[in-house]
This record gives sequence, C-alpha cells and structure tokens, in this order.
Amino acid sequence: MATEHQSETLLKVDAISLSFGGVHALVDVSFDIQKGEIFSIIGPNGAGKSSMLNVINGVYQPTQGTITYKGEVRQGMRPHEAAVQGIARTFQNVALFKGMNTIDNLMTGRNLKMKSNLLMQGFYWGPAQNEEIVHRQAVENIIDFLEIQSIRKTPVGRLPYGLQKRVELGRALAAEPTLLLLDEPMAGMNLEEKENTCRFILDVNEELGTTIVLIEHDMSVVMDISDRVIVLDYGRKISEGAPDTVRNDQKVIDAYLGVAH
Amino acid sequence: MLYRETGQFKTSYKKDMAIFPIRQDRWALIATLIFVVVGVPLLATEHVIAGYLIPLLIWAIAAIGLNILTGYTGQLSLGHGAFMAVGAYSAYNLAARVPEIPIILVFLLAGLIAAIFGVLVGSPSLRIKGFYLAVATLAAQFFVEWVFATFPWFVGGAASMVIDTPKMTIFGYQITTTLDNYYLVLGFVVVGTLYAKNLVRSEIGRAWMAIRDMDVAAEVIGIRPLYTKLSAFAVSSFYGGVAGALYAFCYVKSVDFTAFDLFVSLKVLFMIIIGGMGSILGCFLGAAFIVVLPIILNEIAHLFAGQIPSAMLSNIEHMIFGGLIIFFLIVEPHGLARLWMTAKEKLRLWPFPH
Amino acid sequence: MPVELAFAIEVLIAGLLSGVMYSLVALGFVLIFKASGVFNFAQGAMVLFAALTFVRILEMGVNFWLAIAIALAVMILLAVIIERVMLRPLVAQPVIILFMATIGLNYFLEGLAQGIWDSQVHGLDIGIPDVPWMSILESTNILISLFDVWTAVICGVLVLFLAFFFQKGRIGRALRAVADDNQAAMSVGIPLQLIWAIVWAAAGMVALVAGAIWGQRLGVQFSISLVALKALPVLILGGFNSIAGAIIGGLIIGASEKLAEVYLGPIIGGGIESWAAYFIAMLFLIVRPQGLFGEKIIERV
Amino acid sequence: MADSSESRAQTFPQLLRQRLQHDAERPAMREKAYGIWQTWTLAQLCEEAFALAAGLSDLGFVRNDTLVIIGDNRPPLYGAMIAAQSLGGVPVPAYQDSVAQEIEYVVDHAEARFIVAENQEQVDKALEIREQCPRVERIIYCDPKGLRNYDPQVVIDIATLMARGREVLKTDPERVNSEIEKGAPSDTAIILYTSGTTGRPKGVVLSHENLLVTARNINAFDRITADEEVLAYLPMAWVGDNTFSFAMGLVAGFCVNCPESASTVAQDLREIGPTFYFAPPRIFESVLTSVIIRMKDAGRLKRWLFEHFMAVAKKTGVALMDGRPVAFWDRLHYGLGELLVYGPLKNTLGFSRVRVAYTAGEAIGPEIFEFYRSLGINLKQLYGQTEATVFITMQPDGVVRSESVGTPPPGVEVRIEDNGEVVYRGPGVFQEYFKNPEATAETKTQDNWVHTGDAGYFDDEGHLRIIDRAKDVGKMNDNSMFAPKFLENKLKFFPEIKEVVTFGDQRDFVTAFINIDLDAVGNWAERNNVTYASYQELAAHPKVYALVQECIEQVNQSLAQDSHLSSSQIRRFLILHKELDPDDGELTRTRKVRRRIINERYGDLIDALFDGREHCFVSTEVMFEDGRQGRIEADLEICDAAVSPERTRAAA
Repeated sequence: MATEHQSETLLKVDAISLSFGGVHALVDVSFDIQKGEIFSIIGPNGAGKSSMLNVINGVYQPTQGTITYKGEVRQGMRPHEAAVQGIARTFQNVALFKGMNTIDNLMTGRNLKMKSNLLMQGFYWGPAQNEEIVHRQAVENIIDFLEIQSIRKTPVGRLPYGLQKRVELGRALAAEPTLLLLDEPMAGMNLEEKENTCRFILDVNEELGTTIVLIEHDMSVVMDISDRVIVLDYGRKISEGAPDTVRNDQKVIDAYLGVAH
Repeated sequence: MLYRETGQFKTSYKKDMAIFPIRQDRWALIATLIFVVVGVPLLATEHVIAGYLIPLLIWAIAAIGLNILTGYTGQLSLGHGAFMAVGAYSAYNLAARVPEIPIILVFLLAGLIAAIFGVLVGSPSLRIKGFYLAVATLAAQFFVEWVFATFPWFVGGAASMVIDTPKMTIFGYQITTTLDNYYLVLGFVVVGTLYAKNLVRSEIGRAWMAIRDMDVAAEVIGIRPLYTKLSAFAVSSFYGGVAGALYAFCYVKSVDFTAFDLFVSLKVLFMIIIGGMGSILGCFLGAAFIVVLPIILNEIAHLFAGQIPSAMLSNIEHMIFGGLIIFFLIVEPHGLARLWMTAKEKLRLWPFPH
Repeated sequence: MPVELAFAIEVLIAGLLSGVMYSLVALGFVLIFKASGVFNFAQGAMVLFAALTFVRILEMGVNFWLAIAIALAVMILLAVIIERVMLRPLVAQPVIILFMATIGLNYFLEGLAQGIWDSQVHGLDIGIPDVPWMSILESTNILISLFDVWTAVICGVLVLFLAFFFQKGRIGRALRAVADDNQAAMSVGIPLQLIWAIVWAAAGMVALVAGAIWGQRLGVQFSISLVALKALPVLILGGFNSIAGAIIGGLIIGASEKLAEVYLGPIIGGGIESWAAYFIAMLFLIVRPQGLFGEKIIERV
Repeated sequence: MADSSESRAQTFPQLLRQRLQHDAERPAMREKAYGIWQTWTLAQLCEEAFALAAGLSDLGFVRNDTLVIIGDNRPPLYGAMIAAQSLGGVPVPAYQDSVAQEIEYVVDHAEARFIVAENQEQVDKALEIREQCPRVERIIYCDPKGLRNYDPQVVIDIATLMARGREVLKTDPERVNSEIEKGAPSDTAIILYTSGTTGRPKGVVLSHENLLVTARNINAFDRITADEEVLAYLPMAWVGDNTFSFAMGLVAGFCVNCPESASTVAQDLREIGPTFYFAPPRIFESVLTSVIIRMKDAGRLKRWLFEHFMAVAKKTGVALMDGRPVAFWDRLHYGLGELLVYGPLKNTLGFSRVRVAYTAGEAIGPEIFEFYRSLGINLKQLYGQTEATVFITMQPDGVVRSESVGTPPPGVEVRIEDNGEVVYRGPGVFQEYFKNPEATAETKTQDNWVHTGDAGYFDDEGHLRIIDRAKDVGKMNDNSMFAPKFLENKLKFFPEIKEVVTFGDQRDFVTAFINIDLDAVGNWAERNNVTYASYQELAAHPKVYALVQECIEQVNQSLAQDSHLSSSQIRRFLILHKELDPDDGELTRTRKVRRRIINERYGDLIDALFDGREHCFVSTEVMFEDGRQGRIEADLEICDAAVSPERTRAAA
C-alpha cells in the first residue's frame, strides 16, 4: 500500500452515463483517481464495473459525461489512443491471443514501442532484429518477475486459467503503462495464486509507480491492498472512500445483501 | 527420432529467435535448397519442371499471400484471384509499354500495384467483418474479371482478350528455357518465403495474429486495427500480384482473364486450408497437394481410359477432389502443417509417446 | 404515358420480379447461415443438382408433379446425407472450416450431378409461357413477361411460406435458439442435427424451384450453378441472418441491378450485372455494416 | 589447460590469474536465465569475483574470515567462493534447502560475519538467525526481487558491493592481488559441513592443495579437458559439486552450466548435454523409472521396438562398452538400435554427449547400472567421502562392475583393517574437522590414514566392495552377519520401493519398514484400478502390501543362495504411513537413513514387528513444507513374508 499520497489527479471521471438501447449500464458516475494509488471498483454482479473500465479506455463511448486524463479532456478516445496514452488493462474473461505463445503475447504488449517498418521487419535487418532482441529482453524481465519461465514457449491456449491470467497481466505490464486497469485479475485462482497476484500488483504499484484500477470480488483482497474504493450498484456510485469507510457504509451492506431499492 | 537436440543450447536471443533453432531442421532446409537448385534440374524432365514444379512454386507464393491475410490476420478473402490478375495485367502492361524497366522490377511493381488495389478492397474491413468481408472480396473478384474481360486496352488491344507475354531478359540474359524460368521463379520463392517468415515473426506478424485472435484486446494494447488489417491486405495482394505476374510470364506465357477466375481464388483458399492456416510451410504443402492431386487423379483416370468416357472421368475427378477436401477438413482441420508439426513433436520425443 | 417512363417502369417491374427469385435463393443461404453460422457456398451446385435431377426425371416421361415430388425427395435425402457425413463431424470447428467444407461440397455435387445425369444442355419447359402480359401491355404500354409474373408469384408464395415456417412455431423458436448459440441450444435439448437437416432440406427445395425456373430460361446446364452467386449481394444488403432482409434485399437488388444494367451499362461497357449488384450492396454496407435488418452487435469484453 | 606454468599455481585465485593470461575469453560459466544461457567468460567471472573481493575487503572481510554461501548453483555464488579465497578467506557453502536452525548451526560454528544469500528466501533465513548469531554483520544477496524494503544497512545487493569493490580497486588496484599473492597451498580452501548420519554436522576443512592435486589427478585419470560441458545442479555445499564443478572445472578450464531452477534441471540437462556427468544412484533410478513409465503409454510398435532393442543392448551393449569382441551381426543389430532407440533415448534424456558419468554415495542396482551402460553411456562408480576430497576408489574405463567400486586412483592408498573397515591415505585427505580436534583424532591417524567407517573387502579382481557402515554391520542371535544397508539396497532396486529400513541386529530374524515410491506405485495403481486419495491410503492398501510382499520374497530367494546372508531373509514388514523425510530428521539431506532417530521415533512399531502383533497404531509429528508442524496418525498393518529354504552347495 503506497503510504505517501501525492494528490495529483491522473484520471477524472465526470458524470459518466452509458446506456445500450434502453439499458442503463452507468448512471452519472464521477470519481477521481490519484497518481500512484490503487483504486478499486467493487459492486455486485452487473453493477457496471467492467463497463466503467470499458469507458475509461475507450472500448465504449459514454452517452454522457467526460473523462479527463492527464489534465486533458478525452472526447471519443479510441482504445488504441488510450493505449498510446499509457492505459493498459486486463479483461474479466481472459482475452489472450490464443494462437500465440507466452513470449509473443507479451511482445504484443510492446508493439507501441517498436518502430521498425514493414520493409525492415521483412528483411529482419540490423535495426529490426536489434529491436526484437531489446524488447525480448524487456519481456524476459516480466517473465522472470511473474515467474512464468516454464511456460515461455507454450501456446497460451494450452495453459490453465490461472496462468493465462498471469500472462495477461504480463502483457499489460509489457506496455509499461501509467494507468493499469485490472478486471478481476484473481477470478478463479486458489489462495496461493491470489497471494502471488497480490504481491505482483503491489510490486508493480510500488516499484514502477503504476496507478492501478482494480475490479475484484474478493473483498479481503480489495480491503488489503486498495488505497481507495468506490462501490457501484445498478450503474450508480453508492459509496466512495478508504476501505474501512466503505466497509461500514450501510448502503454498501444493503447493496450486497440485495435490499430492495 | 532423427532429432538430436541435446547440446543445442542458445547463448543469445539472436540464436534463440532464429527461424530454425534446431540444427537438424537447418540441415534439412539446406538439403532441400541444394536439391531444388541442383538436384531437380538433374533429375526432373522438362515436362515435370514446366508442367508441375513451376506452377507449384507460383501457387506457393500466391498461397503465402492469402495465408497472411486469412491465416494470420483472420480476414477471409475470396478475391485472391483478382489480386493475381491485377499483378499479371500490371506486369504485362509495364513490360510491354515500358520495356526499359528491368523484369525483376516489373514483377515487384506489379506486386505493388496489386498491393494498392488490395488496400482499396480491404478498406471497408474496419467496418465489415467475417463473411460480409468475404463477399466484398468476391465483389472485387467479379469486378476485376469484368474489367479485364471488357477493356481490350489491358491486352494491348487484342480482340481475343488474350495476349502472349513479352520476352524477359535479366542483365542482358534472355530467359528462354524452362530451366531459366524455373530458377527465376525459385528466386522469387526463396526471397518471398524468407520475407514472409520474417514478417510473421516480427511485430507486424504478431499484430496480425492479435487482430485475428481477438481484435478488441489487440486494439486495447495499442494495435491499430485499420493499419494492421490494411497492411495485411497490402502484403497479401503484393504476393498475389507477384504470383499472378509470374504465372503469366513464367508458366502460361500469356495474359488471359479466365486464368484468374473465382475458382482460382477458391483453389488458393484450398491450398492454405489443406496446407495449414497460419503456417508458411503449409503454403508449400497445400500448393503441392492441390497441384499433385489432379495429377494423381489423372494418372488413375488413365488406367480406365477407354472404358469410361472422358466427361465422366472429369466428373469423378471433381467428386474425388471435393470429397477429399471434406474428408481432410474432418480428419485434420488444421491442415498438413499441423500434421507435420505433430509428427515433428513425435520425432523429437521419440521413443517416448509424450 | 411517355415511352421513357413506361420503359423505366417496365425495367423496374422486371427487376422487382426477378428480385423475388433472388429473395428465394437468398433465403436458402439465410436459413443455413442462421442455423450454422456458415455461408453455404454449395448452394449453386445444389441448384444444378436439383435442376438436373428434375429435368432428367421429366425426360424419362414421368408426370410433371411426380417428377417434382421425386426431385424434392432426392433433395431432402441429400440434406440428410450432408448433415450426417459432413456437418456432424465438423460441429465443433470454426465456421471458416465449415465454409471450406461447403466449397468441397460444391465440387462434389457438381461432379455428382453431371456424373449421374450428364453435362449436356437440357431444355426444360415447366409449362409457363414466356409471353408478354397482353392486358397490361395494351392498357399501359408496359411490357411485362407473364413468365416473370408467374415465377414471381411462385417464389413469393414459397418465400412467405418459408419465412412463416421459420419465424413462427416450434421450428422457428428452435432455429432462433440455434442461431443465437449452438452449444447453448444443444444443452437445452434442441436437436441441432435435426434443425440442420431441415434447413438444408429447405435450401434444397429452394434450389429445386430456382433450378426449374432458371432451367426454363437458360436450359439446364452447368452455368445455372453460378446463379446462386447472384444472391450474395442480397445477403450483404439484407444481412446474413435476416429473413426479412433477404426478401426486401432481393427486391432492391433485383430492381437496381436491372436499372443499372439498362441505364449505366451502355455508358461503361456492358455486362456489368456480374458486379453491379455487389457494388450497390457494398456502398450500403459501408454505411450500415450489419446490413439492412441485421442486428447491431455489441461486443462484450 | 594444465600447462607447466599453471602447475605452479598453489591456490585457486592464483590459478585463475595465470589462466586469465591465455583463457580470458573462454566461457567459464553459464546460467540459464531470462530464457537463454547467459555466459560468463573467464575474464568476466574473475573481474566480478575480484571486484566482490575488493568490496568484501572494504566491508572488513580479512584473511581467515569465513563467508557462508547459501543458494542454488549460480555463477555469482561460485564467484563469491573465489572472492573469499582471493582474500585468504574461507567459503562455507550451506545446503540451500536447510531450515533456519541448520543454517544457524553452520553460521555459528564457522563464526561467519558475512553471508551471501541467493534470494529473498535465503535472506529471510539469514535474517531469522541473526538474533542467535550476533556476529553476522552483512547479508549479501544476488536476486533483488522482493528485497526493496529490507534494511540496507544489513542487507546489500551483490551488484552494489561489486561496484563498491571496483571503486576500491580504482584507488588501490593491488588490494586483491596482494592478498592472492600471499596464498599458500596449505591455506584452507573451503569448509564443507557434512550432514553426518549421527550427531551435529562436522566442518571438513580442505586445503587448496587437497582440491588442486585431486582435481589434476582425476582430470588426468579420465582425460577431462577444457572442452567438457558440465551441469552444476547438485548442492554447492556438497563436496562433489565443489570438486566436479569448481575445482576440476577451474583446473581443466571447462565451462560449468547452472540450471535455471531446480524444477527445470531435466530440461536444462537436455539443452546442455553434458559430457562429464555425476548423479547419485537415486537420480539414475528415477530417470529409469520414468523411462519405463513413459514407455508404458507408447503404442504397440514403439513398445515392441523398445523392448526388442533393449534386449539387444542387454546382450551386446555392455560388451561393446567394455571393448570386448562382438560378432559383426550383433554389432550391426546394436547399430540399428542406436539409430532407432538408444540414440533418441539418450537424446531425450540429455545423455547423448556423456563421455564419462559417475555415480556414488549408495549402491546402485545392477539392472539400473547396466541399463545405462548398455545404452552406450560410460557410467562408472566411485567410492568416496568429503574427508577424502571425494575420491577413494574409482572404476577405470573398461573394468566396470556393478557390485564393486573400483581401485584407488593415482596417489591414493587403501587398506582394510582387521575389523573389515576401509581406511585410506592420499593427497585429498582433509586437514581437520573445524574446531573439533577430538573428532579429527578419532578419524585421522597420526600418519594420515583416514577411517571411512565403512566395511568392505577387495574382491578377486582387486576391486573394492563395500558392504555397509562398519558400525551398522551387526550380528543376529544365531551369530550370522546382519548388514542392513545391503538388504535395504537390494530392496530399493525395485522401482516400487523408495526407502527401506531393516532391523535384525541382536534379533532372531529380520524385519523391515518400507516406503513405497508414489510415482511408480501410483502409476501401478492407476493401471490396476486401485483408487486412493492420499499417500497414506495408497500405502495401506492390501494390494500394495501384496505387491511389496512379492518384492521381499524375491529378495529372500536370492538371499537364500548366499550362506552368509540366508538368515537375513525378511520375515515381517510394514509399509510406513508417511515418507521418511529430511525435514523430519529421518533422513540426512543426502537421503541416508538416520537409524538412531528412526529407532527413537518408531520404537513401538519396531517392537510390534518382532512381537507378532498384526496391527500397530502410530502417531508421528511432521513438518510440512511451509514450516507448520502437524501430526499424522495411522493404524499400520504388519505382514509376513515367505522365507526360502537355504540352498546347500550341493543343490546349487
């Protein structure tokens, strides 16, 4: 848990609403994310948590509201631009490139940093080859960090779920993001794998200074590692604050127990 | 069984990322190269080279092109014949109208023109996907057929709409014999294959596969979908264009729009499906299969010549061909390249089963 | 009525009438696409196979209606065999593999059709005279082929029947469930194999009607297998999975194609019907990628 | 590259400085890391080691200081050994899988002020014992992962220390060199703590001369050159690794390769393809077991090929290896087998390039031994111990037997005492037990003869045969000899049996504890539809009992043929409910049985074996992998085994 808080706002979500047809996925949600913090979004199933991430990195365009990132209002930002701006993420249902092995999946995370053109890549000439090697080294560091050496050259489709999640985290890390969005990184993991993943997340946060937005169902994990938490229910923000504050909020308890609105 | 990998350790990423990291594979490749350069001319008859080997190699180039688009990038195309046609007609017009251009450059320019055409055809690919895109490429196919069937300008005004290709010279050396043509095609195959292999193992190749495997995730990590798809269309139709040009100049020695019809597109598609989607080796295996299968069927048919009318034989050929395709898809939907990979794995593990 | 206008209306009506036929063939595609997510490339070969079967049975001197019935039975049998031999083993494969299999099937059926029967051109007379509709010609000076009208009526009835059959009732519900998610449908006990056999049989029926009608026009021969490709732009326009789209799309394509051929053809070189329809469909597609009636796909991540 | 100038080198650092003059760019060490084999040339290895030495010196490390080294085989850790030796200090490697208390003993006894620890896991252990070992000043780590919040006053990065050393060398370039010059052959090169089958570990002090002379002799004996590839995968704290990887490597100049991790050793072995290889019998045994198990899943044709050609190999392979005449047809047949089976098999196991392989430490099953030799792998046995710098006897090429352990190498003399104990004298004889003159005096005589504690004899060929620990050879009540280890080894040759403890000293008959091998028996269970949820359940299964009984009865039959041993036939046995485990103190770290502890822990079970009970309840305290303590309880069945009648000579 990062102890010293710089109160520099990295991302400002302002009155975001999102609807598909008649379904309101998000309604007037606002919050700020400070640079360097671990910020968790929690809420019951279907509360709009994943939709929120999809809005932040441009997969969905909000129906209303604005996103301010690094001090600039981002209107109609596409996922690709979000990536250029240093936003990386993982998905709730693992979204790896199944036809590739672990190294190649991680290497795709570095695509924005690679500069060789088509001609050079085809001839695999000096600069293009050197570039591949430099980025392979970077990827190997992540492989070492995440302790996935033994599956380096395994096609990811053959890996068990927990390892796939770890490879996906690796792919996001390979992009060296400023803001990392993690959508249930520990779903389907056993206790030991969860502990490992927690350690990885904290390490990334502390050593690389990466700001992290986390969606997670395991409350003990969320309460342990988050600096701040917001709670969504039916697309609305119902609570926000430090883990302890949120934990004791009656509205949150009601939402989780399913009290009628 | 034939592999002896013990002691082949890699001390640098360069060696680890080599195309053939296993020594025995490198030997096999060198042996194959020696065979096709030295052995084939010594052993094969002119008929075999001109009738089978040259088309096989040309089809392999075409298949590499389509495989990049369909196998690696996941964009189904039914218009590869159109790209080949554009390449063939471009090459003819460049060579006939501007004879000063060296012939190698003509082929490359023909590829480039095909690539531009490919980008045009592919431009809707950001918005339309799957079979919709396939039908769009089909439209390109019909359009191109129509253009070359309708406007005699493209064949220098020949009323028959068919014209012989001009003679080729390289650095003053006239390409005349079958063997000359064979080496010319072989040169393109070797360079083209290496180039394609390098592309698919580089950043662009990973981007292509990322788009194929999961386009949303690809975009989220910063891969530009339009650029990536269009680059696949460009590279794919470049290979198609070069293959079309070689087909016209080195194989049939004439330009004829009927040589690049829809069934050519389908034929190339068969090659990559049977050879293996997403595999460069598969392009060669698939091309060999599609070239060799009719020959074998033909040979078998010859045994029955006289007993069965020839029209019937052709129908039976069709049925066997279609039936084999279906059989193949059921038995090994990932193609010959996968069979080869499985066999190789087994050989590496021999005598152990797994 | 001025001659130009009368001519234009004439062209438009002819287009719409042939459009009904496109709708019919497109429906064959749509049904299979809905049931298996695959674009059936062998539809053309099925048209050839059905028409040849029909015409050769007729030539044996069999009664017209009996010949229809026999040909229909053959097409249904074919559908069952295809489902058994080809589709069932490929059930878990990606759609592109299924698509390739239909191309293989295309080759096989072409060979089979011409192998069993022969590759000659067979004249076919289904008893509808190809003469102008005199009363209309006299009253409005618009020339409409009676043959076109009759075929449009036959096709229209068939289209409505199929549309109704696959929209409503148990089969319709099952088909929609299968179209939504193969695996899920199977898991709730919908017999995927039966649905597949039924839609392929329907496609076979469509092929028979189309083959018979085109057969009278062009003679039953190999080239009628290419007719099916004509229906593809309809699919783009109407959406691969929309029955209504297939109907409306067929009419639009039929009309605009005829108009383009008559008015644009002479300007840019004639014979443009091979691609004009595609072109129209493509333009439309860029505006609306999911087709006229296709559902908007929201990608969930 | 032992040329004349190097023979003048009297310590390892001196040797390295000489070799640097012409071998600087040769690869000296490799480590699989970040996906490739990262290479240290001799120059790089020395530069890092000397920089580290300078850094250590700056921290106050002086001559005769000890440097405890804990971790897996890593080039920087070998570099740390050189660094300590360069300053005239003494590296003390500790077993990396030891628990904190075991490390505490070593650190405390060696009076270490500095510890080099590989990673967070080892640093944590080192920090844990700081209370008890207040002498420890600094803990130096190699892998910084997870260590960023540790106290930088105590825990420092090896790279930082090297950088500091380089700074020191800039101002004082002779800081390390001058210390190296002072080195003498009798200086202590290393202290190795032997796990010992009884009591506290003893620190065996070996001098540079011990190691250098031994390495030179053995390199000459087996024609070890600079072109060998060696995989350093056995614990650095074990004398074998120190001799094979460190001493022989530095003397011969070959490259030593460190695996990526303990779990990837098999893969790394396959990649490197060592030419000179050592493994204890249990490794050869488990590799063979896995071969058999994997081949059981093979198709009919492959299995037939395998069985056919293994039979051919059995017939001709060993003869070919020993250079005996073989008929042309058999040679051809074997050649075909090499192409189809042996070659690929050696390849997949990583043994293709093995020129010399050794095994030692325990007796190896004749079947296992011959399996490898018949494949064309030159596997030999040696007999040795830490106190001898490994080598007491070894088998020369061509005269290799499974039941004996060869002849003394050049410079070593071996004698059998009247009580049957093997004693030896030679250049490798250790200096002393560190701070333990009584033990030294007990083991080593005035004129340098060392007692091995093993009983043995020279056979007709003049090769040494080892029967058992001299003190473990007991007498049964009928006065016949009882050699427990001999019996145990015979049983352990069955793949289903992992460990055995036999009892019979001063008893009327012999009984045994059995540990089944989970892999082999588990596989057997799967094929025979025996279901089980745990090791304990499998061990107690009646069918497993029947399986083990069969093995024992086979051994009994063979024992019956030997008049000396026929009364050692095993009459009763039980299968233990848990695996004997070094963490519970039942085995040494090198997996030797600690009889005294077993006698204490399982006294009631032993009594039950002899008093005819059919069941016995047992409850044992165990240590889990994560360090928690717990209890396992079971009611064990005791089973009788049939005894064969003694064969008289006439009958035989």
